[in-house]
Amino acid sequence: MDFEFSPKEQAFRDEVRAFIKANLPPAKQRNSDFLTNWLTKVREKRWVGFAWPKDVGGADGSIAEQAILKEEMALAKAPPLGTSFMGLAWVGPGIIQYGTPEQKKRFIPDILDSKVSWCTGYSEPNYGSDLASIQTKGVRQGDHYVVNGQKIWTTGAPWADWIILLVRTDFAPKVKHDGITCLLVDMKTPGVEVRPIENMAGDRHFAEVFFTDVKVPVANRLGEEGKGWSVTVSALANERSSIGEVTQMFEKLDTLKALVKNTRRKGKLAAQDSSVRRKIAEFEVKIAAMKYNGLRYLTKQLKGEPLSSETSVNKMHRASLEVEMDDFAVSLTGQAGLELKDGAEAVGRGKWAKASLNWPNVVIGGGTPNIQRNIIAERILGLPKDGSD
Amino acid sequence: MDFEFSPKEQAFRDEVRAFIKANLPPAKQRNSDFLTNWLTKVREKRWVGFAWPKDVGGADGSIAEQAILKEEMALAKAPPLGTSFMGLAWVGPGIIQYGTPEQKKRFIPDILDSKVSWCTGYSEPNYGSDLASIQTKGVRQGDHYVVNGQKIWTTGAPWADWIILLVRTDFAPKVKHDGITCLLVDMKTPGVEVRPIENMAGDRHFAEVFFTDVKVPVANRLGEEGKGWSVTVSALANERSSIGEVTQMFEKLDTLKALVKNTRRKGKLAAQDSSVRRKIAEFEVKIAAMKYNGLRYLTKQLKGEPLSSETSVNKMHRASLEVEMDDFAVSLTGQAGLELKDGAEAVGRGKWAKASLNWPNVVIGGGTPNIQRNIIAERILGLPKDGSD
Amino acid sequence: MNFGFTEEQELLRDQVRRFMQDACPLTEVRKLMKSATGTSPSLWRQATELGWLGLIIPEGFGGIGLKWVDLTVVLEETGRGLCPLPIISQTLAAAALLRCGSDAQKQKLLPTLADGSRVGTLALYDEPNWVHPDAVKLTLEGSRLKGTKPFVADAGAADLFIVACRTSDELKLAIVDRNTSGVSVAVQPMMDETKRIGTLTLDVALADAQLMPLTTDDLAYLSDCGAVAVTAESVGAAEAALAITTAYAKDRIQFGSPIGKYQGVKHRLAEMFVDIESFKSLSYYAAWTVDDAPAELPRAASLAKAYASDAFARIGIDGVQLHGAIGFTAEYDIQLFLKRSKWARPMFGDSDHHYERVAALGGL
Amino acid sequence: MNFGFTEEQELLRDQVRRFMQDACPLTEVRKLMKSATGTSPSLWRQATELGWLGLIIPEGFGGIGLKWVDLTVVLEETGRGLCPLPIISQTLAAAALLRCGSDAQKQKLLPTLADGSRVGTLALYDEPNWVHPDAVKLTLEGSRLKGTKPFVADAGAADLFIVACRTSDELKLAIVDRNTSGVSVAVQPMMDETKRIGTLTLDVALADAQLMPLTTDDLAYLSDCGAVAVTAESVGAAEAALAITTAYAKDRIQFGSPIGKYQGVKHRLAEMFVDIESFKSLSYYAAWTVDDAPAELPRAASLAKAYASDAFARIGIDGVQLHGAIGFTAEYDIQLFLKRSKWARPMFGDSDHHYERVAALGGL
Repeated sequence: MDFEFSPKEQAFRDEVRAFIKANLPPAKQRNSDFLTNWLTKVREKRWVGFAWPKDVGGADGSIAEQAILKEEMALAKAPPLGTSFMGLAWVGPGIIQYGTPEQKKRFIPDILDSKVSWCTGYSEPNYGSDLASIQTKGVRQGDHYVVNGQKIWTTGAPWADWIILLVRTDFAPKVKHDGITCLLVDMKTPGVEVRPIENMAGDRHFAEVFFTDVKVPVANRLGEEGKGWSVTVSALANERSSIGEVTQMFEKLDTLKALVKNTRRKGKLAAQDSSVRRKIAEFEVKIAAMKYNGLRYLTKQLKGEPLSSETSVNKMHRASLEVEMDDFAVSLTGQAGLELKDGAEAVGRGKWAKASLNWPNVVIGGGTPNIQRNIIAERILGLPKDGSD
Repeated sequence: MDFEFSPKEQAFRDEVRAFIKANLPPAKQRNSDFLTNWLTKVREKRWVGFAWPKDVGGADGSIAEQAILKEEMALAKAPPLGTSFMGLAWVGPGIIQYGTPEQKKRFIPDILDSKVSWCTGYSEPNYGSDLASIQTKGVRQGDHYVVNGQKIWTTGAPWADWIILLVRTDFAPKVKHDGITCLLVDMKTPGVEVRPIENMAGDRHFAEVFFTDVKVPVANRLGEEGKGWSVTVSALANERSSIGEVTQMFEKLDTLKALVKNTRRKGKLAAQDSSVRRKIAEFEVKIAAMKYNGLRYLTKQLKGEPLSSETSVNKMHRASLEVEMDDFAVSLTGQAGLELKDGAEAVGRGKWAKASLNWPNVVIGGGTPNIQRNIIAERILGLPKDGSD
Repeated sequence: MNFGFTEEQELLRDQVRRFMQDACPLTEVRKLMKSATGTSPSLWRQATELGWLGLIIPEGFGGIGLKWVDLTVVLEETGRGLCPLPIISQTLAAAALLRCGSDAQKQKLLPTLADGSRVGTLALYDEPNWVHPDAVKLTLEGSRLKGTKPFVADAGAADLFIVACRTSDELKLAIVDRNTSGVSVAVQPMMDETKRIGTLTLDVALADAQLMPLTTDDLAYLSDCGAVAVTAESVGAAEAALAITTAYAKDRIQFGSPIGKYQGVKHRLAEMFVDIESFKSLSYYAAWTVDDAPAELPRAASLAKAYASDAFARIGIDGVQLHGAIGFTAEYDIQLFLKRSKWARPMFGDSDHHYERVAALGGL
Repeated sequence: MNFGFTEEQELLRDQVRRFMQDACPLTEVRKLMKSATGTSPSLWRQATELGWLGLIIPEGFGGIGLKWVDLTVVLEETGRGLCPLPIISQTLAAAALLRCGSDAQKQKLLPTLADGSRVGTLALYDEPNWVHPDAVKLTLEGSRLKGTKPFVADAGAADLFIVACRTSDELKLAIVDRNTSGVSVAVQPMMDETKRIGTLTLDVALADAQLMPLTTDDLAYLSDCGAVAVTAESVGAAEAALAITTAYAKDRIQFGSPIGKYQGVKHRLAEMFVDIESFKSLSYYAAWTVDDAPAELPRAASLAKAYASDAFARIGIDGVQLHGAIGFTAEYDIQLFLKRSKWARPMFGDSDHHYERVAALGGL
């Protein structure tokens, strides 16, 4: 057991640190020029799509180097390495694995260069976490598919240029998961309508997307017709170690510590209240557990062992921490903690109040805690299925 | 809304208090003579089987008076009003409702006089909480039933004189719950064998009871043949307000407060540690909630409204309090809290350690918390059954 | 012994329910959330005519002369529908006058609260999460009250502010009219838009008639009344959150059955029921002590608020979570109850405050 | 970067597992629970021959010279089977000598611990639930050690006691031989019969060779080593409790299906898995810091023990509860794990102690 990295990996870490030192100004001085500049520079380094094969423009970075890059960037609070988040997370890997040479040539560079942003059209009304029951229809007509139907909870749809879409092309497949096809669709295609959904925090990250006789060239089909399921699953299965997330959680913990050190409550400093200290320590222990869980799973990957559902463990920790840390911050300061941005007594300019309403996907999205519990109980502990997943 | 009792009820309370004052010496002076004497006196008062009809030897006490009697006796830490616990709780009411005149004459007085102790043979191996699936066989032969089979978790069996037994007399009933018959069996009957079960605290309250060709006179059948189910259900449904229990919980809380006031931990008095104070206060709030829940349900009864499954609410509180209060006491004092009776540093002569292993039925028996949750979810909230009850 | 409601009280409950269904459904509440004052004159008039504003004000002062138990019935039902009318503030203003006011002050002001012509509110503490005499900071120098009073409930609608302040050696309640020069009100943007708070900026000279003595017992009494009122609203709101979530769990089909069939969902709903039943009982007891056993009020109020604060907050969060993504949208009502639960949690003492008080009153 | 075990360590694990299955199954453990010393000479001999007793003792002193990470492998597996052998005490006695002993003391005693001819134990605190220098009360007057030392681990089997005591101005470790006049041991009846503690009554004169200096850093270090060792055993024991309960949930049919089909059961089991995975990772990290990053040991040990103490205790209770009545019987094994969890909870600091320490070390 050791936490040392190989000389090669250490050298890479030094390279990343040097780059950050040279190119990352303090947060205050980061204007839009800086960002464009930054994106170009990290692109030149091939740190965007770092894990992707060289031939498509990646760097074929090792798992250890990926972890190092993530960790250093997170530690430096660096801006993202690319702005096409879904493109980098889901679409790129999918195209690399299943795409035609033309599709790779056409789509990958724009993702790496942050020129085109993507969203993912999986969920549908009434079929939240049940992807296999997709109803949106795709009918082949000559060299096009004509798409009709509706998607929902499509994150990023309000500003996305393209969408990776699952449609049903066969309503009577022999195998349950067959008959679904994966299409790459230009959001500007006639018949695509986006209706943003406002969440309880007043934001509009996600949307309903309606498709009415939308014509999609067959050339934009990803993978074989009827095999869209496997395309998606392998994309979703594209699990990475949670090193980056953990670093962010530790940062959040630090801001929380700063808050309790500067909050007077019940006549004394919150940081001196033993129940407050206990709560913060509980957060720290959980986050530390996520860190060392993550390192154990990373080690498995490094040894070439497949990651089973263990990643659900950290997902469950994150889901509870994401809700509890903000809620705790809000609860510390009574009504002041509930004042929004411009409130006279607002705490942290309302950021905690806002965050306490802005739950990430890990809490509310597909893989909610109850689903993670089932995954662990059934796939790891081997308990019988109850049909709820 | 008022907590006043009627003059008649108030008078009854005064009578009980006066009686206690006159007849209940301090705990130290309570020897076995006292107990015999006490049992006779409360019997004369007709406070044993207080709620039972006058003609069988009860006092036909009103629900309010029952509550008053329970509360005053609990407050005075008085010994039980009778030692035939199961007889008073289940068997008596069952016989009163379903018994023949002969059965009433034969069994009820002995229960009221604490002469005969009873146990209840319901659970069987593999059918813990699933009473309807009883396998113990009762075959009618002339004026007898011949009983073969096994019961388990029979509380009090090691010292009981009689057992109220559920046997299956029809293995192919039209209705699921039919075919079960209720028999009253003398434990001294040939073929009855008791094997005490040791629990994790080292006690032997309950036992397995084996029946091999046990002959039971038809005269000892309670209710009609095949209708034993309704006999039991109405006995089990024989819910009472939890006034007495709550008083006991408050007493336990007091002993816990005394403990933390006399325990030094981490260099200071436990009672000064805010996390300890918080924990004790949480217990107090829960017990108070049980008290006022109980009074609301008692009020419903007084108004003649039927008690639905609300009593599950207090059962759930009690189940968690019974485990958590003892466990908390044990956790306060490290290894000392884990020393048993004669340990040199044992806390409270090991009573907390023992209690933390001696969970009552409400935790471990038929109506475990998960079953209570289902009862509430299905019978009160109307959620669909999942088949687990 | 009767720990239930009288027939009259059940009739009152039906009356409030009908009002909420007909005049103030959640669609109406959502409109008021976006309005300037956060409340509605016409609803206010109806509430007045129904007598709810003067419920605890003696008949001699133009009220109905009922008890806090009756008020609990009203608040439980208005809370159930997230009614934004400032009934709690109106009542606490009245309670302050009844407890601390001179006969003249009562004669002058209580009738205007009972008939709804004034909207009153009570502002006690300058610190956001501290229920303690030292948390009253605003100072009165001679007759001049100068400074700000933050966290004033229903500041948007109120025109009669009863404000706690301190002189060098004692606490006072100042009666401040919104429409006097030197008084300005800034309503603050809040998470729960059905509960407006505001900051009062003051620079006024007060006549003796505008001042009431305030002992620390009075302060504790008024805070306890506030805790009782907030808990009563929370009972109704929590029951509504449970009802909405239960209905969703019955309707929402996933993987072939209603999600309410799975114990992961149904057991959590059962636990919500257990909690609500429990702080409901404690809330009734606390309300009863206000008029019938004042000596028991401090402990009773703390028992109820300690349980309700955290349980309702948990119910708000889990209610949204059990809905999945849909519960998270502004369009769905369940999230309004989450926001209400976050508002209610610290009001007149959070669970830390009340549990510690239970411990202290319990001899620790 | 490799946060896993080496091939050698995996082989060691297999070796311990085989030993536990063949030589020390729970049937054997139950026998030893009832025996006088609570342990068995033949098992002790085997453990010696396998080198586990001298695992962390340098080869120069007759040991194997491995690290705490290797020890963790052994303890995880012995913990899984509730092995009553005093391996932790033996190791802590060795750790005390290595940290505080003179070369002569090491030369004299470490080999006897490595070859199992002596059974050592370390007794630090006189207060049952306080990990702090002030909790060392036993006093040394001149060369005379007179008084009692309570809560001595494995007192039934040990014959070499290393006992913390204090002079007027400093802390010391006294090396006490069981077989000297003036030393008597009273084993106490404990809930967990696989972990005997005893009270040492002392009235002995000590030669300088029997004393070692003990700084507060040494005291903290040895307590942290203890916390690491107890947590390692707890990982194995908790995994066994989960395995037993999971197997039961699969087999136990009620109302027509295995109870493990219902989320009320399966979700609780999943949460147990999440907790065990988590304090396992923290336990590995803590063990690694002992030898490779001593500066991180205090925080690492507290992270691990804080999580493990409460999580294992919860697992012990729920493991029994999920079994229903059968789990509650002495005959069933699951209750043995509940008792072990209650033993482990306070050892070398309960969660209150370690969470507070995490807060302090974290800058609060």
